[in-house]
Amino acid sequence: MPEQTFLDIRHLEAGYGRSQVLFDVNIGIPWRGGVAVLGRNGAGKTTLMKAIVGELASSNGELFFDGRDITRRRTEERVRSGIGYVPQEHSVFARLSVRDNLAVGSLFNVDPTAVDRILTIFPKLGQRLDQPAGTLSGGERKMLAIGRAMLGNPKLLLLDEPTEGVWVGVIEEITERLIELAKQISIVIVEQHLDLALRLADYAYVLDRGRVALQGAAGEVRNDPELLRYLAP
Amino acid sequence: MGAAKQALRATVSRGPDVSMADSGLDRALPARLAAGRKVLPIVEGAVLIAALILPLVLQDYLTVFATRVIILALFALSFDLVWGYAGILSFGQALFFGSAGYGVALMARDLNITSIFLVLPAGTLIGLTTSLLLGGFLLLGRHPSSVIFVALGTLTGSYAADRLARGWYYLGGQNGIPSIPSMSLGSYDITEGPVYYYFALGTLVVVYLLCRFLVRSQFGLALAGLRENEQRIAFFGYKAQHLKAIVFAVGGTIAGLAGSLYAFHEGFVWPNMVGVVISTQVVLYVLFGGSGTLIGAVIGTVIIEGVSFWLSDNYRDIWPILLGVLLLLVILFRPLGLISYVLGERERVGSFGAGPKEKRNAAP
Amino acid sequence: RPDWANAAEGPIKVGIATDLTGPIAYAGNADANVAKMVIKQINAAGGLLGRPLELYIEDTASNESVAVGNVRKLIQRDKVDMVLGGITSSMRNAIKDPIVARGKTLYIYPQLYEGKECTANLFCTGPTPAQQCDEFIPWLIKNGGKKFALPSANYVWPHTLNVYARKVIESSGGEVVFEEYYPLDQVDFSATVNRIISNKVDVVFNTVIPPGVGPFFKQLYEAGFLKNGGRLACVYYDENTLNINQASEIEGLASCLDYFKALTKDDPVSAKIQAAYEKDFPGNFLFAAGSAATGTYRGLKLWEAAVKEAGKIDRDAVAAALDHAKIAEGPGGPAEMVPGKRHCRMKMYTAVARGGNYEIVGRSDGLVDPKEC
Amino acid sequence: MASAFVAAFEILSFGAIIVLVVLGLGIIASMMGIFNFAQGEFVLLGAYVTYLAHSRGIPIWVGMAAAPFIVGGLGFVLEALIIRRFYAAPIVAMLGTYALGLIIRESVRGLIGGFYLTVPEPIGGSIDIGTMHISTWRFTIIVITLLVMGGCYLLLSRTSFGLRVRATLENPALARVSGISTPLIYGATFAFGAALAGLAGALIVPVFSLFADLGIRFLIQGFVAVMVGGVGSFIGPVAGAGLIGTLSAALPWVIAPVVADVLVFVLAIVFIKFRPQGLIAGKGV
Amino acid sequence: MPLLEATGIVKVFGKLTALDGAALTIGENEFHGLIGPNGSGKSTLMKCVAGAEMPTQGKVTFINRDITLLSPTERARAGMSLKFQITSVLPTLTLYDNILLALQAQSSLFDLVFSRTRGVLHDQAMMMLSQFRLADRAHDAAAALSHGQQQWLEIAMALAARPRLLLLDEPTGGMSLEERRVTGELLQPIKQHCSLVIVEHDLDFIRDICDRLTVIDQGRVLASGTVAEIQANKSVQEIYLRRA
Ligand SMILES: Nc1ncnc2c1ncn2[C@@H]1O[C@H](COP(=O)(O)OP(=O)(O)OP(=O)(O)O)[C@@H](O)[C@H]1O
Ligand SMILES: Nc1ncnc2c1ncn2[C@@H]1O[C@H](COP(=O)(O)OP(=O)(O)OP(=O)(O)O)[C@@H](O)[C@H]1O
Ligand SMILES: [Mg+2]
Ligand SMILES: [Mg+2]
Repeated sequence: MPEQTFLDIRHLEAGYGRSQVLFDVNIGIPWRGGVAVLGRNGAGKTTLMKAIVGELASSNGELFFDGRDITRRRTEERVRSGIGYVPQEHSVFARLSVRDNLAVGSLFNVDPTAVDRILTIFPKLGQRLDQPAGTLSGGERKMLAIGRAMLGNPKLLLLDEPTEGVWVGVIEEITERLIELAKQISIVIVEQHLDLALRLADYAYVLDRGRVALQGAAGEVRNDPELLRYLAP
Repeated sequence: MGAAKQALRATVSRGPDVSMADSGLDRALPARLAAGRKVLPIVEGAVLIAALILPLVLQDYLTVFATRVIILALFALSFDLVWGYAGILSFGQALFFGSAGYGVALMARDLNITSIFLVLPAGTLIGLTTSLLLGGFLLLGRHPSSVIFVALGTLTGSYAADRLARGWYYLGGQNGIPSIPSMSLGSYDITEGPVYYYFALGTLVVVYLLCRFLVRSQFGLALAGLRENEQRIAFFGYKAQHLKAIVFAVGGTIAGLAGSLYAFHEGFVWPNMVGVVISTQVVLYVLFGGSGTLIGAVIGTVIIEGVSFWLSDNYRDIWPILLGVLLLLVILFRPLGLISYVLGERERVGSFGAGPKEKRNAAP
Repeated sequence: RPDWANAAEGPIKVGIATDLTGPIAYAGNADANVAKMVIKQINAAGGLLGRPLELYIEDTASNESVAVGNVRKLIQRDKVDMVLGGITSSMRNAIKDPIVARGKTLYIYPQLYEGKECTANLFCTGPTPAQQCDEFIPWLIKNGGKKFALPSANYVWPHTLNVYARKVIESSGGEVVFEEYYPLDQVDFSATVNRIISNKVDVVFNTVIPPGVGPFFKQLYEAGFLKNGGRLACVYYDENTLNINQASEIEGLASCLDYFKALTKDDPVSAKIQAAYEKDFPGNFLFAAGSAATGTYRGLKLWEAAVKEAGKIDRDAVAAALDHAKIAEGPGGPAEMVPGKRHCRMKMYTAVARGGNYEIVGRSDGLVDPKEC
Repeated sequence: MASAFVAAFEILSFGAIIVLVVLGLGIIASMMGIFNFAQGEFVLLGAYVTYLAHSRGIPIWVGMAAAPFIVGGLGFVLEALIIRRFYAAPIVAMLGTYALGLIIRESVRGLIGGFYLTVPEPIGGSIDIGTMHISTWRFTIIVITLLVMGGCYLLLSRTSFGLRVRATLENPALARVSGISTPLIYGATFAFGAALAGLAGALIVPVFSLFADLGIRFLIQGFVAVMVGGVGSFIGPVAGAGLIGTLSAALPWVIAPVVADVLVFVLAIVFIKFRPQGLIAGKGV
Repeated sequence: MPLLEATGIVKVFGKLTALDGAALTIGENEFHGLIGPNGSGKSTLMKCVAGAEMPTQGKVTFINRDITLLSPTERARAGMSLKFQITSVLPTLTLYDNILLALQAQSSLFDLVFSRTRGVLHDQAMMMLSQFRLADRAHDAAAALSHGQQQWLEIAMALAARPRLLLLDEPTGGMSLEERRVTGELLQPIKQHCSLVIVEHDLDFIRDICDRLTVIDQGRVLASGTVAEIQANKSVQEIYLRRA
């Protein structure tokens, strides 16, 4: 586990209704840099993200963010204190226009040029400003979701499969941006493109059936013989 | 509540992509069904036994009252089938109930026909025809119709019919048609009382079993798909609109049967019988008991009617307020209806993937 | 308590079925109050046939299907000897069959209505169109003008009443400019008001009912109908309905009923009844004719007389006596049943609203004939 | 000519009344996805507050001004206690609000004894232009309606409140992870819709007098108006209400009122059938 | 005669021309990949073929039949089956019921009402579920699946309708490498009786399973041919380097 922890997850247990998904998860996220969360379908990656952002109440364990206990904080308070989140599904406001989606992102951002910056990263969005976000193509939607989350100036950014359905060229672009960004803030990424994930991340966790099965520096994990077994269905 | 969800989706949908990007599938669902214990048959059996012995223990006038409740339960069943199973919010179900009532009342008044073998089929047919016409208009067509549109369309239909009945002299206007003679079986008059009670109960049981057979069949699964996401199953090749129209018509038919029984039992018909008041009432019955479970409709009717009867007797001045409070409490704390006290979510939604044993019984 | 000579037979049971809840609850509650008062008086005077009276009140809730259920309670559970009640015509229609035909019980209907109810064992003690129009319309022509408009709510009472009224208007030299029907809950009457004004109508013979009537009168007023000398007439308007509009908006409105509170000034019997009612029930539910309160009083008293004459309580005997029952004292004067007709002769009064109160401006010479059946 | 002018005014004034009543209903339906069956009772409460003020000897306009705040406050409380539980299931919400409406209506009926009670206008009388008389109060209602409409539009389009509301209602989970406090937004929106209904009740009670069924009288009309206009925007329901209101006031000028009454609804349904997205397909505010 | 032929497809959304004369030809038993940058019109083309959108212009023929104006239902009955880009399983129904619903889609009303096909379809349903490694969750509600599991369920449902032509819009989104490989393996056997159009961004995956490729850019077909041809194509390489 990295030494200085910005977000400290201790003994986290969470689930849906009566079915528990996460078991005794301990994770530390550093002040800066990327952390990858890997695991096969249904391993509990999304569940972990939801628990961090507060969408899902944890049944056990503690969350410390920036030195404060946020276990009992409501989602919006966590977000306002500096956590940004790009969900895996339903990550845009489908009926709102692209412009409004971005406006929601910048509700708590005083910088008036922030939106323009996002539009230079994703020029495609600039051509779609008045279109309801629900009619965007799959990739455009992802870009919008990432843009929206970045507009909040988060200190910790949670990305749940940000490149799913995104064109190769754009993935490259996004990766560069994220690597750039990881120099200033902390990023947690769930990603199926191993290369991408491990290029961005300094550290990686592998989940298996809701438990941390493997963890370590990105390079170590990558070369771990067990890794493929945890990722196979 | 699947159908309700669908309703929301339908209200807001502006195109295929948007509607499917709908959020909030994250509601916690019990992951596994509570190991095989079925409570539904037990509840059904208990209700049936209670209904069978009721007239033996009740005073006469209460038997008459109970008959009315049974007929209303039959009516509630028609709504439950349409809403609880197919997700069509027929907010004007009274239209079919009342039209049939008026129809048989006119037969009795003007043509002197009261034979049970003529009036009941006639009433049923009226229910079928009106529901086919209205359903055809509301449900078929290029655009899939949203739940709210159908709700409003049926409500308007029922409202307009109410207005028509009030304004039309031939139908007795506001006063309705009073003093309908009794239904007859040969030379025997079926008057209110135990005989009528058991007759109504028998009808209810038969219709109930037919409905039960229908919703448990593969057709029932198609309905379940329909109420979850009509568009999705259209892409499988289901004629979604036709399925809807069929269920709507079946519901209308049952409502028509109930309406004719009701008219003869009460001895009069009046505009409210086609109107918004009864239409709303039947929605209340079903939601109160638990929609999407046939027995819920019956239980809801019995309890609402029973409680209002009791309240109006004991808290004469404030009983509507008390009834409102009771409804609100149940809706607040049991949004899935009273039946959800004993019935698990999985069993309520139903599953059609019967185990191999049950499967073999079902296959002919 | 008096000591009942025939107590062994138990009390005589009187059933009241009326709208205690719902939109016309004010009328239903007044009727129930009247019944309580009359029954109390009869019991205090020694009951009937030496037996006490016992009152059973059920709610008809302005909902016919609830009503039928509750009336069945009266008949089948409580086994009452007579039912009085129902205010609207549709309510009467709904409950008469369970009472008279299926229930084999005597039924008294107390409200002013459209007439034509000729069912055996069903007795009506409120005014009929003839009673409300015969003297009233000539008065209107004299005190308003010849051109009548008949704006009406679309249900049976206005339709039937208008047929009669039109006959009287035309035979008295008046003229009906238009007769028009509106949905019961219509609240915007701009088109109607415009027709009234532009046709220079003299008398608006109104059968629009609440909730429409308030906005209707207001719109008429604002359009200058009263200012230009027009006359409002409305035969169901009593003291309960006066509050719907501000006094100025219905200044000069004329009504014709069997009783007005204004009568208490010069009729001691009415004054006595009114005082007794107000003493027992000082609340908001007024003892008013248009709400069937007087009909209820009259009905119970006529029935009392009939039971006394019959000497027993079984339906046929009482009905036979009720057929020609009379009372000397009632609200507004004496009353008597017309033999064979099951309707009631009574005195009628014409009154005009001035500053929020009625003033009596006309009285019938004697008892007016209902001309029914 | 003169009568055409009067006709236009009268029709317009009824249209304005319907718009006023539907405003709150439309906001709650469009923004929250809930067809609030208790909306009529909020109108009733607004009227009742005004009546209470009047009967206590307080100037009427004070009552009218207080009504939206009192009803809005009540709306806020009701949202937190009751409505909040219904967002996942709009149909259950219909029933829940129906029950709520029943309770309020019957309680008020008990309080006013089932009577029809008159409440005078703060500005009475009529404006006379030649031989024509135009009700001053109806004119005032038209003006206030226009002002309120403009105000709502600005609030929803020019402030981030509107954006937050729309975002919350579209996808509450995502709104939360965008830092929006959804419970507050829900409460505020509902209270706002209720306050508008309260205002409507206060303004129309002098026209229609106070009675327990005052609000429910407009309910079905309101729902139809919302559908005709198009759910999902602010403008849609307003436009729908304007259309339905003027149509129901205008048709009786040309055909029998009884027919007109039914015709309005039938026309509306046929219209919606062929244009399901409504008059104004919901975009923007 | 190809199985499917879409020619001159134009789709205009307001001011935006999403498809500008695109074309697609699929032969019998052919696995066909559809690639292109984001927003190039791949999903729109799939929807026009499946009937979820009506093309503004153009013609679609399927098994020698003009289906341009047919409803999705009729197309499905003619043998088409679609998996949307955004998963849309029926959330409160069990996995088993989701599959059964797809399997029984073509049964007659009579058979449905009297459940005449339930027994036959049961085994097939269980088989599909176990193929996609979902058998142990057969009686869970579909909403309780993770995103990747829902993708699999969707593919299974699309297959269950026993189509002549299967349209998959990004079926492997959110799957790991290993999972993609398994998906590819599961798709291989259907080649005997079914053609496939698949939209994907992962070229390696496409290369492995597809016979032919069509590249779409800005609503137009940039290139179409065998995998090797496409890889050699200059303009295709160019768009791979271009951003957004
Ligand atoms: N709403 C829910 N109710 C019940 N169980 C759920 C729900 N959502 C997810 N699960 C279960 O929790 C487990 C973890 O799901 P999660 O979505 O976290 O997986 P994941 O690692 O994100 O997978 P993927 O790569 O497919 O997105 C899965 O087994 C899934 O079936
Ligand atoms: N209903 C609609 N209204 C307006 N524009 C739309 C609509 N549907 C799609 N578009 C636009 O049409 C273009 C093509 O969209 P499409 O979904 O076909 O792209 P795609 O090739 O599937 O992209 P991706 O790989 O990102 O999924 C996009 O720019 C999108 O914004
Ligand atoms: Mg996930
Ligand atoms: Mg796409």
